Amino acid sequence: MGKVYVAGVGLTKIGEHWDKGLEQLMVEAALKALDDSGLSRVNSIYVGNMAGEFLQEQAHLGAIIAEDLGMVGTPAYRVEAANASGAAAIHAGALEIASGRADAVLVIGGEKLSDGLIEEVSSALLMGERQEYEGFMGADFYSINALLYKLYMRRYEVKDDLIAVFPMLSHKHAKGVAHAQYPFEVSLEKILSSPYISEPLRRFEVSGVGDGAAAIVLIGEELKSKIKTPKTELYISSATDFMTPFEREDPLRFQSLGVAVNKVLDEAKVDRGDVDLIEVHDATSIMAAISLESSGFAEPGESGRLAMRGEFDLGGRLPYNTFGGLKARGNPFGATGVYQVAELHLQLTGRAGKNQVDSPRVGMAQSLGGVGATAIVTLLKAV
Amino acid sequence: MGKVYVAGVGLTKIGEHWDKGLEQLMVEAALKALDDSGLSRVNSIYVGNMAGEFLQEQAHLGAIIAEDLGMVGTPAYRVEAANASGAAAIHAGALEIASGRADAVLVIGGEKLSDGLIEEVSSALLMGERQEYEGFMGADFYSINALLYKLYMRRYEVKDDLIAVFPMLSHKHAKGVAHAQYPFEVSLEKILSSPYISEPLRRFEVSGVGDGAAAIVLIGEELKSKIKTPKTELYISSATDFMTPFEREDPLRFQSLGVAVNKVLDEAKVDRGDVDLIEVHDATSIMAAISLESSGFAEPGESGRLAMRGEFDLGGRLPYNTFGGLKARGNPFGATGVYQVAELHLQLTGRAGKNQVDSPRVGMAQSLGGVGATAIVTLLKAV
Amino acid sequence: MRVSRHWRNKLFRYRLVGWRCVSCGAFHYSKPLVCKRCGSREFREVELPKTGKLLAYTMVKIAPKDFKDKAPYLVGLVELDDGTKILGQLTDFTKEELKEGARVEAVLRKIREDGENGIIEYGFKFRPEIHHPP
Amino acid sequence: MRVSRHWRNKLFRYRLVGWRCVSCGAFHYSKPLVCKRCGSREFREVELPKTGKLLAYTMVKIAPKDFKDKAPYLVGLVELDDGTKILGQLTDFTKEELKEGARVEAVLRKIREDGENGIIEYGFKFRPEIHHPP
Ligand SMILES: [Zn+2]
Ligand SMILES: [Zn+2]
Repeated sequence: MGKVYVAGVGLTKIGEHWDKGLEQLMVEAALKALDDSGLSRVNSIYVGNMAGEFLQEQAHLGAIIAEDLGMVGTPAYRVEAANASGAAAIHAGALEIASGRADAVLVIGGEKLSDGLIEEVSSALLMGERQEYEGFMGADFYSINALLYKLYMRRYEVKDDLIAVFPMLSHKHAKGVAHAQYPFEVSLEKILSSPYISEPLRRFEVSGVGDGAAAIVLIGEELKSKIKTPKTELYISSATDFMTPFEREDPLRFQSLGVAVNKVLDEAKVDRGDVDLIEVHDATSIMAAISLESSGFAEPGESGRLAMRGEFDLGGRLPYNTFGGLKARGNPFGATGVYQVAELHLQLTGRAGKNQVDSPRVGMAQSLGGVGATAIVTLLKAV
Repeated sequence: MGKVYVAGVGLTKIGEHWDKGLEQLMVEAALKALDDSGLSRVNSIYVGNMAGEFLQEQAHLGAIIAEDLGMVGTPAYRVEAANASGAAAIHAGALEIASGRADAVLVIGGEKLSDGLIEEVSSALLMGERQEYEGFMGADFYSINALLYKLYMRRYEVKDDLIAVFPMLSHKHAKGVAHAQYPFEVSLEKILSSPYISEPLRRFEVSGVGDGAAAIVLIGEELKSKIKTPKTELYISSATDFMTPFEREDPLRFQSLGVAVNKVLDEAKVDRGDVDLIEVHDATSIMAAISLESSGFAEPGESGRLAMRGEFDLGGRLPYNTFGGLKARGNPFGATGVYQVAELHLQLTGRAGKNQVDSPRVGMAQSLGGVGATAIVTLLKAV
Repeated sequence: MRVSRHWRNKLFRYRLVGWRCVSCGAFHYSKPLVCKRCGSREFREVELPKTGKLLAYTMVKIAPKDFKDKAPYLVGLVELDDGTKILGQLTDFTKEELKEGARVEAVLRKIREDGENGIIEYGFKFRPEIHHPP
Repeated sequence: MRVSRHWRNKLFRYRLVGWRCVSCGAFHYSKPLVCKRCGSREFREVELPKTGKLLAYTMVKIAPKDFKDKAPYLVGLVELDDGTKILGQLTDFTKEELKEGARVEAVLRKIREDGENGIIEYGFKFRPEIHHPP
């Protein structure tokens, strides 16, 4: 199995792009990534997108984006795994490099949520759960998170501040980030006094509605020696779990994530302690806490206390969501997994600007579909 | 790059399955394929589906199907390329085998069109074209085909009988096929007297609305020597073209298909003349004619005459759509590409029953997304 | 959307009828081909008990489009008397009755209407248990 | 759906305004970043001619849902006077006028209504060319 490298990244600012369509956002990110890599052609294109068929009634984004990039002819597909669609597209692209069949692949994640009304965005998110079960009940993504939040507080005997600390942290790191949707700090008090979206989950504990696209260029061993651009080495693993958290052995543990993290560490021959920074899927505050604990970076019930102690700060033991994570950088569903990996790449190649973590060697990005039914974990190594 | 083999297939009958959901159809096909292969576990699952987010408002089918198969934990994604989604899922699965990362992969294509009203199915099909161009005009899939049909008749100075011969042929081969939606013959006269769906395209020249799922098990070199089930060797290639046929150099030529066919023949080291049978994407009669001509199996404007002469009959030079193709076996969008490859596999392993072609060694399946904007071509070799 | 989609699961939605794996006991709301938990292929039809207790609840404020006109509404995680855990909407609760551990019973209610096609979908919701005379 | 989706392409839909690649001449109805045909990144805004000839036409009988109430309607492939080929609906045609090669002109008409959200979308359609006095 051939090695896989990231050789270029491109990001658009996340926000409400009234003047740009989904396709234009993806093309913008893709051209930036190509420019960053110095390549003008690739063997294949993989598009990560979750809700385009629902919000834009647009399928076939692979061929569309190939055309809009002026790359008619190039093979192109879309990959979907709910909110982990971007990471799933990276997974598929990485396999093509690993197979030796391609030496350069372009992966683009994009989503345009502002084309939908607020209830349509909620419905789009609900498509990641089972329509015939949660969907029929009207048990949306946030209400499932709220139930987990209650179970968590009860079991570990903690208050909401130890969960709401995660959005605070993401906002702290997003401050001044050019591509972030909310590039400013928000105090813990402000988070805890924001209205409930689904009690005990508050509005400032969930990611907002934003449009955006991110792209990365993956290359193989042969091209690696030929192009000069900064590179990182990529490992990626994935696992699934029961769709409904309450049918899992333990609803407060994302088993999919634990499995995928162990697999990727194994493959990369890296210890958990060697991970220098981490991107966590904080679609909600409670998912951040459960993610850190499920993947062995905190003991069960302890993640909030570690966060309070500064362990996940930019200068802490394990810098967390260094450009703001889903909460503050933004969460355009199918794009998010690509943003995470692109941001790790910027960190590991020393191009993270004022958010630069001190000489990191290993970074991890965790992407979740649904409430953890899919977990895809990427590990980047400095080269 | 490792070799890839098909080691099991499973098909459901295509029709209106009022009593089964999309997920159930896919699980049914998948279990049949696993039973056929003798395997009970795979490394990964790939789901091909086009319209689930639109008609069922259901995304995240990878994790859902993993759970419904009793395979919670197994990595699973969905792959989408409009009507070529099933073939795209095979492509992704084959790459994982080729990379050496997996030794067994399950690919499932499924679609449940009868959950939608007739105008919703038309809209679902339209999602494979550009919503902001064709979609805004109301220029649906069939009307684009109708325009090509007119241009074809004018340029080659042929009448509609030389195009309508293709649905006749598909129906002839579907006769008595257990999994076919329309397992009966239809005369050329009957086709040519059916009402227009979009003049000059008639109702009996387009595939109907059906539900169905098909699955195949792909394995690598290592497992190949361990399991006894009949196997074929798989090659797969893909290309894209401009979305709108009228922006292509020649609207009457699917350049994507020509390119993908040449690539796959090259890779498999097979000449066009060595292909013993072919599955063509006859979503419409005119697409069948253009496909055969674009891929070099007929001269431009000549495919209908070859068909009339019996060259594409089961006993002819190049047996065509040997279980009825999209027209008569049925066309559940995202499932179709998997049906095609499963059928080739049955032929090449001598298990095609009364439709058996005489000792074939090489079979080709052509799957198209949109009106040829995506082409994915699979070639199977007997082993 | 056609009515068949709702109709396929109506036994569960109307009467909490589903299939239990003979081998591991896992409950499936829709007739399975294999058990999601253990892979076994043997099931028996069961009607779940209609009463249980509320493990946790929350209120949906920004609802998905099919429930837009219903928001805000309550959703709960319920443990039925046989131990099966299911999600469901809560109805007829007063503020005082609404607490974790409350006894609940399933009742048939309107869940949503499909405005465009005029389909009305019914299904169970949970209300506070009423102690019926023996 | 929000009105912005339609609004983004309104120059094309209302006035046939788009962008032509300076290098290869390819027309793009929506402002491109790179040319779909040649990869160049330089464009100039152009307003396409409003007249041309009908290359082929057909009638849509079973329409997509947004056009359900409009069916049957005519769709044509038109070659504008500068050689640009575009698709569009045909309107105001009599049976006699409807033939390949017919001269057509673009007019602004209602294309569809988004029933749920009350958005009415306008855009060009092609009708038989009327010879306006010079
Ligand atoms: Zn079981
Ligand atoms: Zn150009």
